[in-house]
Amino acid sequence: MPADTVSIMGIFSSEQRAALAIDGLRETPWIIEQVYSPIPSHAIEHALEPPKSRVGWFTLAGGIIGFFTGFFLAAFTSLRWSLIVGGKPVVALVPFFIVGFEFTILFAVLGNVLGLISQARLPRFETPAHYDERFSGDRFGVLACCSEDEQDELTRFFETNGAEIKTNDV
Amino acid sequence: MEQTLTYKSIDNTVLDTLTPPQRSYWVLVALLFAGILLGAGCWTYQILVGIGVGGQNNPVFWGTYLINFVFWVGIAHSGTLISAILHLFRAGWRNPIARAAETMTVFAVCTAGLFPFIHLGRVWMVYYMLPVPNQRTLWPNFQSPLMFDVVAISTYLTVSSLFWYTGMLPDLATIRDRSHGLRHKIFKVISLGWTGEWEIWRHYTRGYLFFAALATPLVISVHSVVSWDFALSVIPGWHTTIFAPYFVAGAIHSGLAMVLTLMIPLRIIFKYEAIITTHVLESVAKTIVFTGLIVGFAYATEIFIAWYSHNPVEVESFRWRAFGDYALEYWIMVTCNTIVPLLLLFKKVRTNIRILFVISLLVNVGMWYERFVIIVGSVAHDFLPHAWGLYAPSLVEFGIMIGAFCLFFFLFVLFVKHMPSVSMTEMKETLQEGESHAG
Amino acid sequence: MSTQPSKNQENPLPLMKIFYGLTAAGFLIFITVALVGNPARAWQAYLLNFLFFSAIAQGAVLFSALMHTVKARWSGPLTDVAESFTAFFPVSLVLFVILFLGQQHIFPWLHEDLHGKEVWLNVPFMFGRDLFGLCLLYGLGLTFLYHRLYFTLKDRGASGPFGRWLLARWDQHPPDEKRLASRMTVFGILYLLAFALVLSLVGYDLVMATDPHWYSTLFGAYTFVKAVFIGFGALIVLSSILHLSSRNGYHVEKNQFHDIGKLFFAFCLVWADFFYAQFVVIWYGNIPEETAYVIERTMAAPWNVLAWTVFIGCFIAPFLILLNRRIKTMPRAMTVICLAVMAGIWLEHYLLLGPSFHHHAQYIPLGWVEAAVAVGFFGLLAAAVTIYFKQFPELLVSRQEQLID
Amino acid sequence: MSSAWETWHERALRMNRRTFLKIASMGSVAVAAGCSAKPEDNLFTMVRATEDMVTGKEAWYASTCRECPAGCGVLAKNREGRIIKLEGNHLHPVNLGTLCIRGQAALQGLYNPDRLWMPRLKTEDGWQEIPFEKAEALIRGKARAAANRGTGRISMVTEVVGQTQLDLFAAVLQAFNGESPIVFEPLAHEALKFAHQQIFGSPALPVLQMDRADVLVGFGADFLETWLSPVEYARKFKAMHMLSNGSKGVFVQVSPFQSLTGANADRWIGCRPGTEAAVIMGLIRTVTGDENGRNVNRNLRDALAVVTETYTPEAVARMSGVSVEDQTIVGRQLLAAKQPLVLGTGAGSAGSHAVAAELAALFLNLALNPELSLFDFNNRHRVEIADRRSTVLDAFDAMDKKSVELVLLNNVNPVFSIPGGSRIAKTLSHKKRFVVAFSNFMDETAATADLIVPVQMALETWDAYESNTAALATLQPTMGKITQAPALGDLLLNLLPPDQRPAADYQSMVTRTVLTGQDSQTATTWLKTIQKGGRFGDDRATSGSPKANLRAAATLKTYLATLPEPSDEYVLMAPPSIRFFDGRGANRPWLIETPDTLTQIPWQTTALINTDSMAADGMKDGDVVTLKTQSGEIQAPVKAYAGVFPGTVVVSAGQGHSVFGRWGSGQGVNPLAILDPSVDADAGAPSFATPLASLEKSGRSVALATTSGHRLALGRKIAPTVAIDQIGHQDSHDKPGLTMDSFPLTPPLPEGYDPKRDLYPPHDHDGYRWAMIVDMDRCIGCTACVGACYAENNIGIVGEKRILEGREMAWLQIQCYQNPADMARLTFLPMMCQHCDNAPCEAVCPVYAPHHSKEGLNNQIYNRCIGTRFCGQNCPYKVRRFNWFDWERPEPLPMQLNPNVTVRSKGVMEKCSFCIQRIKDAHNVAKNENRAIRDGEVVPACAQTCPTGALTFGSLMDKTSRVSQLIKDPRAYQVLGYVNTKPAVIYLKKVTQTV
Repeated sequence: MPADTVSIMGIFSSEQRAALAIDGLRETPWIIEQVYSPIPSHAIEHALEPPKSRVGWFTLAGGIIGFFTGFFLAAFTSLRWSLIVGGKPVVALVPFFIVGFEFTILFAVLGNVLGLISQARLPRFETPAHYDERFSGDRFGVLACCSEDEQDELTRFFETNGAEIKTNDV
Repeated sequence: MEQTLTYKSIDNTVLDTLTPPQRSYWVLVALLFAGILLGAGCWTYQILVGIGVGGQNNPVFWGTYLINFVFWVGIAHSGTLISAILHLFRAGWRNPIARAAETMTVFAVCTAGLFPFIHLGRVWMVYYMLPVPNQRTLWPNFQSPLMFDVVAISTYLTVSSLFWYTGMLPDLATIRDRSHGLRHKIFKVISLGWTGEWEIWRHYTRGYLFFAALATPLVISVHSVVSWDFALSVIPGWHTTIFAPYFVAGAIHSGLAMVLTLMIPLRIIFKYEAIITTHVLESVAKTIVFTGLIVGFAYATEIFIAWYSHNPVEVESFRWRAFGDYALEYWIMVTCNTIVPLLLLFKKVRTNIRILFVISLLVNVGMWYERFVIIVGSVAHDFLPHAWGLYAPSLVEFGIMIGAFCLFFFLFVLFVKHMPSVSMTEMKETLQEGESHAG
Repeated sequence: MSTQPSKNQENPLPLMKIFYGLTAAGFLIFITVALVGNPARAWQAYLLNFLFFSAIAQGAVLFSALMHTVKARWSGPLTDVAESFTAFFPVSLVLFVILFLGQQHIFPWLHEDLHGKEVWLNVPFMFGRDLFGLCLLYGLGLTFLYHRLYFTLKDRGASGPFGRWLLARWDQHPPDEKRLASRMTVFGILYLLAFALVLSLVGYDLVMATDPHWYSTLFGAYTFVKAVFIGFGALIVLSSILHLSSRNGYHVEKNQFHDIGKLFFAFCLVWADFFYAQFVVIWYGNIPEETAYVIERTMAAPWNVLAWTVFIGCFIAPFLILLNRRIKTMPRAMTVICLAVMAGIWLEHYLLLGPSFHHHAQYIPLGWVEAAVAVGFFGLLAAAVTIYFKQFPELLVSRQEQLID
Repeated sequence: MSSAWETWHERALRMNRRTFLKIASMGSVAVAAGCSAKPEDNLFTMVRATEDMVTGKEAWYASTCRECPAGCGVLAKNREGRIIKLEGNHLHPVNLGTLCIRGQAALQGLYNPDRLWMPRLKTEDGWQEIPFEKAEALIRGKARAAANRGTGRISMVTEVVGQTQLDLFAAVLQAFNGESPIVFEPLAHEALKFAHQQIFGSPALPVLQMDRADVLVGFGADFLETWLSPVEYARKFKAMHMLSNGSKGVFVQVSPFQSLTGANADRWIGCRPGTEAAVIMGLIRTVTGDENGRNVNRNLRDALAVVTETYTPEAVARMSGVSVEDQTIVGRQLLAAKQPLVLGTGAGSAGSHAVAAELAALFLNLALNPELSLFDFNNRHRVEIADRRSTVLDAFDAMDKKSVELVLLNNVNPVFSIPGGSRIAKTLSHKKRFVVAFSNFMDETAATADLIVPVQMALETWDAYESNTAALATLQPTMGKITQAPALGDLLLNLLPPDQRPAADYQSMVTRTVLTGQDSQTATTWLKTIQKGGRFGDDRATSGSPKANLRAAATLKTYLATLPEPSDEYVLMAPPSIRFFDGRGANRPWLIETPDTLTQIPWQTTALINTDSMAADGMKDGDVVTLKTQSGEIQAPVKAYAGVFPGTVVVSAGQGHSVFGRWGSGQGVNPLAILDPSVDADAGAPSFATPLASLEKSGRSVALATTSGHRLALGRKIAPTVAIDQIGHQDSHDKPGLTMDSFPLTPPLPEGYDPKRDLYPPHDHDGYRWAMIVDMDRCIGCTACVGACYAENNIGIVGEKRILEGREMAWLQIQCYQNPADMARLTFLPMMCQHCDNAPCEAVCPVYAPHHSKEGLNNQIYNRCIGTRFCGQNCPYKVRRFNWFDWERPEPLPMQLNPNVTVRSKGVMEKCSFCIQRIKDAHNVAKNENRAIRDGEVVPACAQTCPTGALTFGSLMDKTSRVSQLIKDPRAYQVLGYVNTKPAVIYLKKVTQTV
């Protein structure tokens, strides 16, 4: 962002207020840099209309890989010696399906976790300066940035929406 | 009750549970640890002398070790069930108990996971069961139900732990932000620098949903697999198609009961009344009635089909179950699992915490006996009359059983005092929904 | 199938005529075949369709009872449609009684030595208990409906003749709402229980016992899960059509479609699970008493073809398709899928019964007779449902504020 | 029974090749025996490996079993200098290659940890070990002293021994002015001998040609257990009693106690103890009656008429409790018979009653078959040399009178096995008397001796033994020395001054015996004889049967007078048992651990009481009762048993030793101790039955260590029987189907699979598909196979406690099913791993420890097993055995271990392997000769030793093999076939016939 912009954090005590503020901001040219919330709020989601997460693809991929891994592991290992047990065929599809299934779940979940941490970029080692500890408790934060001259305007906007202001000067 | 709750009050109630514990707590911990040592001692003795120090024999090759294994795996089930399935069904009463239930799951799986080892005649050779070839490229036999177990249980442990941990992330952040010194440092690390910014929530909610969606079939599959340890055999009383759903229901049954057994004291000690409302307990109780009816249905079906089959072996096997040497165990099972829970149909009973607690204990007992009746009762009296025999657990087995129970409660007690035993975030969500409905 | 509100008067009711037509046609063919042609085949087709369509009705109604019992908040208008299937209950009961006439053709064990199983497998006792069971189930279902209607009609009014009569009745001596509410819950639960028990019984008696030597403990549960599966399918189909049809105000939210879609998907999995749970056990045990039945139906020609069709149609295909989230919210797509699945289950019924009736068949003896009888039964079901909506047209009026109880 | 003969002949022929392999050579053993070493030395280092002593390869030595007087031929399997297994010698006419369980267990005498290695001298402060030289000197001194002091100051009591040894004893005793040795045998058949003496003038025990009989009626002679020559008669009995072209001989047993022998009868009829003679008299009356067309010698008829007149069926019924119908049935059978044979009582009845019965039985035989064509008077059992009990007792009593100073006891235990043995103990422990016991074990008698000198056991020494007149069997050292003990013969020779010795050493005496009468006297002849194991069937005098002396009828009359009147007092019977014989087996774990077939109870001694009378007296299994007689009392747990006549208590003899090593001492109870010590005056026959003074409940109750959970098949097709006229008829009313009753035979071969039934594809085997046929019609339940299995497969001994816990380890068990219609009708079911083609145990193992071999075997890899025990759990036959602990094997028992079989450690599952080690051997042999394994070349230990040939082993892939033939038998079925495991053990139903 250009050097002459400032980020202003509006801290709201209720989900609805935050949501309204977000709606308001989206009418204005000001950019919503970040929104903090203690809960995955539907109201905020509606307000933000964020794009759909792509975690699901990781999960799906994991699942598919898992199924075949499990199945082929079972088949391959039993073919090493091709021992007949209980008169059953050496590569017994019916029971091997169970192995395949469990691996599906396992790998899908691993894929899911991978997707989650890669998409959400976790773990993070330093918390941003403007982070307020109450965000993990009962406060909602909306961080918007504007050019310096609009600073007061934005602040006023927040205040009218019943926010307390937290600025961190660059 | 919910109206009185606010974000703050939720946080405070939960964080109050993390205050430094008194002496009594440490005494309890010490006692449980002693119990663990007892169990460990018995196991060591068994390894040195031989599995024969237990009561198993020919024909009853499997005894309390497998019974406890199935029992604990069962307990481990409703954790994920409550968390995952009810999450999908968006049942509100899930949130207050989900965390404790998941914790229970993880620790129960750990406890259960010990028993196959304890059960082995040559536990020092257990690595033969890992999917690695021996020096002559011989691998484990993936056709064996026990290998299904290995795969299923380890998957279940992994998944439920991840599910549990992921669910805890926001709360860990909350604690981080409310604490100082060492604890702050620790939670800073384990909360993975969670900041609750929307970018994270966006993926988190999605990922958590998939977690739930995957955990649900997993729960069902895992206990089906456990049931197939028996159903895939040819032994009368084991080889029956209903086992998979029947075991799953039974597992949930026992799991829910255990949830109550854990929740009711927790609720009193940690003053969770506002969060874990009677409504929540009632909902659990109702579900117990439901699962109780399912297992009852299964008992009835087994007997009926055995009679219908007119196969002399089947008929005798079930006649003996109900009226033979283990009749007492059988009727304990029937009473505790299907008759007693019916009491919960009465609101008076449901809402009386004491009675509720007692019933939850009875169901636990009943479910233990169910495993006894199934595992011991079937092989003790199978195809060839000349091979019939009886089984009674030995002191060593009891020692190990005590050790296992202590281990479970040991872990749980440690957890509740050092980690958020109720999910603050999810409580806040519930609160949100409550408001939106009100408004 | 679609139905239309009696609201817009200018519309004659061609639908009813069509349905009656279908019914008449179907049953004419059935009777002719039963009398002059091949009675065995006719009656077996009759049994098949009786089981299938009754299951649909029973399963669909279960939805309402279930949603009410678990206090689900999302089911909304779907429950109204679900309840409409109760209209088929009386019909189904009559159809069952008629079945009595065909006993010679539908109970192969009548002509076998049962080694003592006669105690359980004898026509009077069997018809007795099943009739009793169905009466109980339907009785509970209707009673539950009666209580539901009280609350629905109370705040939505009723213009249909029966609806008016009900309201009038309640106006004369208004019942105690609290008691009514609680009794509704009780009957809802009772219906669920009866559903499990009665459908298991019917499954054992009318399907499993056609091969009197085979048995599987899970078969009863399998039967009622199947019923739920197709019941929900039918529910989706009907509500989608109503939703799509411009001729009424009936409207279902996207997320409601999504949820019922998820339920349907779930039961697709449960059905498959219950199938596998039986199959793997029998496969692993390899005890002839059990295997012979399964082998004949799933591995030996000609039936194996049918088995694969069913398996792909009812599990593989729907599973892969329904993995997708958006598809569940598209009424049109869901209608197609559900119809396909129901067709599959219809075949599955046939697969279970067929081999017991036609030993060592060279080809699958599936033909126009079965189809015709099916059409007849479909006509009946459709007609019954339509009549129901004619009685309570308000149910099809769009309702913005969805009640929660 | 010509076909029977054929089978035995075939057997012999088939085995010949192998036999010669076995006895290929000896010689080196002489060397081995020659060199002496300290016992604790490892054998292998001692034995110089010579051409027949190749490490890893067994050498076989022919010898003779001396566990009982029958004297069966054995082949000792020698590996690295130690014997690991005994098998029957096929050339020996008595046992034709088979052995009983006692023979199998002989090794546990040899390697018994309680065996004495050094002489022991009794001193004030207990026993003191002394070197053999000292012991010898001591005896010589005592003998000289005694001889100088006068005649008859030395006496010797010996077991039944070969003539060579007996002559030596006589010579030595004579040299020291002693009297001729007393031959003491607890089961000396005095009554039978007396009867023969009375009627034929000589106390003979002729060999019976039972196999040629068509109707056999026994009155208690337990010829399958201890009577005369059990293995021989077991074979001959089955030869006459097995199914051959649609018919089989008839065997009826009339006795107070059924015993294993009676359990094998087509009909067992209970009678009041002691009244067997009355029943026989009744039969004589029937047979000699004019009405039937049988031509009975007139004189005989007259002679008997006077005796029999009072024995009307009703009178007999009143006395014996045998109903008139039953009497007529037996009578009819005898009259209809072409070759009838009647056997008297065995041990197990009171002296005079036995005499009466034996006399009567002989007369009945005469009446039925005047020329006694089934009695081989030219071939007589060795045991006939035993002195009668009265003689033995007199000898002991005379010791004080004649102030005998030196008593030599050769391997006898009169203190235990003679009622009132305490009296003998007193005599022996008289301080003036020096008693030397040549014994390898500290037993009740040895304990009373002043000096115990262990001597070489049968398998370690040179000797010759006349099993019967026609068979001079030889003994040779079959192994290197594990003891310094001298041969008894040598020890005695050394007592004599060198000039008076009949030979330099005992071996040369044996050589002389062996060579006498042989045309060539060369060393090769001697070697050949030794290799064959003896001189068999030389031509001997063939005089016809001796003339019957009818005056004996008078004697019979007097004895009949002693028969007991009906009374309701309990009578105690103490029959010898198949496992312990007279009690000498009671220190051998295999014998103790193997359950008694009838009660299925190992380790414990039970008092068998008729089921109904027990219920009437309100007793249940395990209640301990006190049995009192004039001579004392014992306590034993009761067991209900249908095969006992009401009013009889059966406590089988053999256990209850006060001193007999770790396993023998204090285990079980000894009924002999309280029997009436008096013997019959004229016959000198002892009593094995005594009226009880009282039978009281002690109030205590013990758990019976049974290995059988339930004795009824409950309508399950487990041990079905088929009536002889029903063979081949479809036994189940409906056509072959899927149910237990209608399920067809499914051989463990591709053709055993039916795509309509089986979810799995058939699989082929590689060259062989091993299978076993068990002919339940031939199985007599003698458990010889069980003993052989223990010996061959290194099976652990678990002990009474573990048996009670249900941890028995036997791979092969003889299960016993009762017929609900008649509880006394038993079917024996040999149950071992069925080597199923669809084995439920295999698939469930997570590590492939059990799996299917290319030859169809159900392999168990011990070192792969991790002990999940899932396989045992899922085995429908419950034949898998788990090592709950490491089982103890005190030294030197491990010397017996078969080096070809792994010794399993704790935590491992094991089970019958079809003796895979023998299959492997056969593979090697066949490979070297580059051919396929021949049918009958592989013989598992159980099948090898079975006296009746009930077990047949072979490959089903070979369509000409015997198993492939037998599987076509209409009697063939599979236990639990309907479970579709396709067992490779196929059973042939037992054939019943109504008598």
